[in-house]
Amino acid sequence: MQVTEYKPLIVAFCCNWCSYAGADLAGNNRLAYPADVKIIRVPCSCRVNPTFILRAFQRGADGVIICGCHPGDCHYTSGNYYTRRRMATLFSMLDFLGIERERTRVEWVSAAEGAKFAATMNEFAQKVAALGENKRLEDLRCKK
Amino acid sequence: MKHNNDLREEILRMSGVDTAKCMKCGKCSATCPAYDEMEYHPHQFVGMVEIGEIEPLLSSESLYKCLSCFACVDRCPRGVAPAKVVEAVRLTAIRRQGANHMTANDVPLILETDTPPQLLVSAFRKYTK
Amino acid sequence: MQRVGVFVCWCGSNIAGTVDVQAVSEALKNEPGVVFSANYQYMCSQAGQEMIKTAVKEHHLTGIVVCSCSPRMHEATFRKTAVAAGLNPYMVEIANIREQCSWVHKDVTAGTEKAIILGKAAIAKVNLNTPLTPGESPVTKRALVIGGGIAGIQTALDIADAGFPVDVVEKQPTIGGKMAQLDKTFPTLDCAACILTPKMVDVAQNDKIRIFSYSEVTDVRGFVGNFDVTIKKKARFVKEDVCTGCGACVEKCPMKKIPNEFNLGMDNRHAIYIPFAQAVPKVATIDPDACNMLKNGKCGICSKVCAAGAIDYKQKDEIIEETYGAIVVATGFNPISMEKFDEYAYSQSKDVITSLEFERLTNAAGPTAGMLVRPSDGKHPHTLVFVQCVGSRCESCAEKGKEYCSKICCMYTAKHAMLTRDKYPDTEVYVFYVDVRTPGKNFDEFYRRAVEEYGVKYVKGMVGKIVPEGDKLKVQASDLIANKQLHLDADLVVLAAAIEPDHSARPLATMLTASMDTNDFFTEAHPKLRPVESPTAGVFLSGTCQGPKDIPETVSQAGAAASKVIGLLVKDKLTGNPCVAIANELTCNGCSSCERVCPYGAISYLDKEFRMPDRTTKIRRVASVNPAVCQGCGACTVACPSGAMDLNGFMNNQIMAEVDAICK
Amino acid sequence: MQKITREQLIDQASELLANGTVSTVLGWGAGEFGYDVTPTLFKTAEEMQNGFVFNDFCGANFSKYLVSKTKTLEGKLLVFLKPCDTYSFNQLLTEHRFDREKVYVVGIPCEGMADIAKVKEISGEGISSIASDGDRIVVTTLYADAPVKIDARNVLAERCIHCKSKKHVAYDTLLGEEGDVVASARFDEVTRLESMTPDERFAFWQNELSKCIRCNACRDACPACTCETCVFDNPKSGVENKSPSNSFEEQMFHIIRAFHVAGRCTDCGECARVCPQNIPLHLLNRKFIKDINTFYGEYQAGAEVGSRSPLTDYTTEDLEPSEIFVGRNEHA
Repeated sequence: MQVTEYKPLIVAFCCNWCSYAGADLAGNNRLAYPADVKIIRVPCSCRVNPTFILRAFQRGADGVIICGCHPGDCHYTSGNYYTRRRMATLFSMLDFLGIERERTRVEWVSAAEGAKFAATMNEFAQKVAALGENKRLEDLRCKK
Repeated sequence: MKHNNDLREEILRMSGVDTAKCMKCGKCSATCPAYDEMEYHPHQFVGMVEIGEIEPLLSSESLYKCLSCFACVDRCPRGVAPAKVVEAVRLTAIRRQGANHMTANDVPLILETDTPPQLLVSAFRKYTK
Repeated sequence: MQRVGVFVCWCGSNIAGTVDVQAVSEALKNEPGVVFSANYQYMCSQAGQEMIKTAVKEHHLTGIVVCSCSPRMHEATFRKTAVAAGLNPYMVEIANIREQCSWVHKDVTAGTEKAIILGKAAIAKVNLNTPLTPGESPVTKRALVIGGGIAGIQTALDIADAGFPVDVVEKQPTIGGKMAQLDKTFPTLDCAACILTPKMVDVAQNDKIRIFSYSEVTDVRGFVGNFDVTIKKKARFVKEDVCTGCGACVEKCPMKKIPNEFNLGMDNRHAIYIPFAQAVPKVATIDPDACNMLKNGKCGICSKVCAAGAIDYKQKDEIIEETYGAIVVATGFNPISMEKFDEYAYSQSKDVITSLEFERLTNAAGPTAGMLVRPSDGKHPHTLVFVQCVGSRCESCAEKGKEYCSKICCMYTAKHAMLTRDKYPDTEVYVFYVDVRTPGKNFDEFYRRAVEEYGVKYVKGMVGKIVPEGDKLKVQASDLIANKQLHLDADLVVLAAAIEPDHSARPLATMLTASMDTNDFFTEAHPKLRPVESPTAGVFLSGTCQGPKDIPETVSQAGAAASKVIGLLVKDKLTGNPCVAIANELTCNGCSSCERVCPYGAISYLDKEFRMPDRTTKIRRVASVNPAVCQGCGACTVACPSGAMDLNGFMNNQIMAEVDAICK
Repeated sequence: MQKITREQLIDQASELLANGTVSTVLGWGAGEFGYDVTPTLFKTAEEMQNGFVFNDFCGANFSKYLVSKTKTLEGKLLVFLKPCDTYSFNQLLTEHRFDREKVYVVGIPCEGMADIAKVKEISGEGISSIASDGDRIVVTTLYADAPVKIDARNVLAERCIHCKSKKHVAYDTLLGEEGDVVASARFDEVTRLESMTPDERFAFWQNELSKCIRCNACRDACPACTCETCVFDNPKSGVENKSPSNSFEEQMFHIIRAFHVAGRCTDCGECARVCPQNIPLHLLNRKFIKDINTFYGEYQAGAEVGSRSPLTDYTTEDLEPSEIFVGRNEHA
């Protein structure tokens, strides 16, 4: 482990019914993941407005991950299907602007998948740490 | 019990058939007009390829008894396409022999006015590759 | 400005072991709005809750932040505490510093730091909280059952039994559904009519139940507790309350070559008809497409012979509007069309029939008075072939079959085969099967009896083709066990056709905003735990509209649906979830984006008059959310381009405040 | 270069004004210079004779004006719509933004409009007069001795070079002949950017967006941006900002703007046309359109009234966000 490794700030939006419960289960099972991950509870992944994601980056987040119920398991039957389309198009746009792909992610985590939640967070945090500080989203306008 | 996994994979790839979809209803064999001529029947082709027991099929005359009428493909409720499996096994046998049994040049010689074109096409499909 | 109290829980050592709780409560003391901050060993204990209540009183708190375990664990507890202290329960926010902090991080410094940040986020949110009050809506104590088959009948009887009025809407002239067409029922072989018709009479005689036969639901508005339903009662040209069902009109009607739907076209009925002897209501109906009087004004015989004077050629469709607290869907099934299965020659030979046609053919009240004869020539069949899974479990042929197992065919085919052998020992009966699926009480025993006691020949394999030749049907099939191709000369072939939901189900689902699967079966709210509720509140599912079912299963589901309806109707008021979407009329464009993504149909539009700054008025289309229907997912909030749609409890500014607090 | 003439349009409008079908005409009026044609309301044939303009600079898409104008006018409003404008027209109807009954649409054919920036590149600044002469544009400038004649095809606006449709998807009367939806290379530039490395793309957009002066012209001209109150003007939206206080807010504006119209944008190109800084904003919209077409099947907003935007729709088999880059042709 590198001593100088960058400690990223990661915002995780978790839907109340599956992923937030999955995160709780990771806790119950004491499955560790970096403290850099901070969870915000939303009723459904479809509540996550792209503005929230941009806002997080604006305020200094290095990575944003959205977690919801698996497709087909949404508590509200179809919310995560909208999430899937919105995030696919948003992420593609961010990539189009030259923003690193690894800074954004959508993962489906059920209430039973505590291990998956921890593993996902570990992996995501590692990738974001490797990218270092989020500069591009802040710097896009300033011509060097 | 899988006998010959490589060969099995190859036949599945060549035929594009997913034998795991078969629900073993036997409608292919029920519909087959060449059934009585065959030592191994359409459903057996699917079943035997599925378990990798392919050598007996390769050495069987059944390969050449299939008329390629595709009735089994049409009727299969699961979209398994047994005729394509037969076709792929046949291809494997022909490739091993290293030669085509028929070339395009042979066709005019056997062409007769009352030969159904479908027969020619299926014969050509069967003996070429 | 809010006056916020922060309460940091140690949870024994669960939190305090990895998080410096003292440091957390100290750090949060200086956050905006915080006027009190403390920590305690067990916040959820009696003493901990007392501490909160005291602090609310002493420091005049308006908001509470508890840094403790998951809100999924104790949010409800602390909301109750808030209420006890005189606060609105929705003025409480939880920072999850156990499951999502102390339990997953080992380093005290990092854990403490994160706990402080999570606390700050909760404080930022609670600063923007507003008191929320759940909406209440009254419950209309009347239920609607759509479909009058055995599912609808049982549901209606059970609801009425509990004392609530029920209306049953049936699109046919009589209730009874498919079960009324059946001969005997497995596995006990009691006759369908003997067990069904008494129930039909019960329905007719129950003063809590109204039957709208020959009627359709044309519109559904409203929501759980208050559905406004429009029912079209089609003109039957016979006064229902006057007709005695004597049948004199039917006897005298000169138009007698109309294919009889009840017998699946195997015989004819008159232009004026009563579907069957035990019909409920037992009232004649005139088929407007067949009646000469209605078509060109010539005839009028039925009117002349009707002693009761019930015939009314001028009758019009009647529109009924009624309000219901709950709706039960019981629209049932139909066998799929066999037209596309060319290999089975269904369209070519009259002697290839479906299983439902076989039921009519063996029914004592059927077209042959129960004599099993060939439809083509009336001769007694000697060799019968039953083909199972016709169109069921059919993956490749979506245009003609169904991917699912129709579930009931194995048992009724065993029944048909057994009854044939029982009544006509001179017959040879073959059943071609893919698998025999007979789970259920006394089901497998029944199937084995058909084989072992009645000598039905079960052949593992499918029929490949059937060719009519002379007066025989040449059947070519597989016997997979013997590894042979069989060639049989059959006299009668019976196809076990797959079943599909009734075609009226799809438009009905749209009206109810109830969801369906790709096969048009209604989806249940939860496949295991809420099997008789649809995801749309107040809409319940009974019978085969939800999936293939046999009679015992249908009846038990019908009872279950009824009990759910009763559970709803006994309530005087429904209390909603206050965390619902709200539309800001001033910024709403009326563009319908939110309506399109709402899974519950909770959003409607109204044209509203706005007074403009220049004193003119402007009428604009604006969204309005029905809080009784909205479940609070928030899909609409993101679909809204103008940001006019927001979600109580998870407002845009609240979530952004959390983001800011975390990212600061 | 236009096949239809100013006189034909005036005749058509005069007739409809005379017989009372419409009370007002929304058309192009002369601006300060010959090329800065301005949307104008005309009440009479006479007013039109005096002030109505139709030339190669009549690019403005009028559909957006219908939202506000139909609310206040008595009687029907006649509007001239080019093929591309009719898509916006339908999209606004889909969103219930105005009453169809209050509008009379005269569909007019379009041969493509000129881009004044391209004209100036050839003629130089100081244009004192500009006129169409057949296929040519004749420009007189303060600094040149003789008028400059420019082939109109060489100064076509970018959006017209990649015209997606000559077909009117809505009209009450159509002047000229009906065209077809045409195959265009409008996504080529998006594809070119996609094939760059992320660093190159970042540099490209950094360069382009750094020009933005946040004048809001792109938003104000966009027919999809008809919100009663724009989120950027609404203090309660959380993203309000009239002028950017830092660099991030700038791109946030452009990403949110593009996302807000994603699935509703008809690719009319007004945003790029009106941008005083010539930022290729249409590329952001086209990126969304191209992605939507690739991910969820071809969709043209406004092609029909009442169609469901792909972002308010779904199928259970949709692509996962993690799969969007799989197989994309580029340097990773």
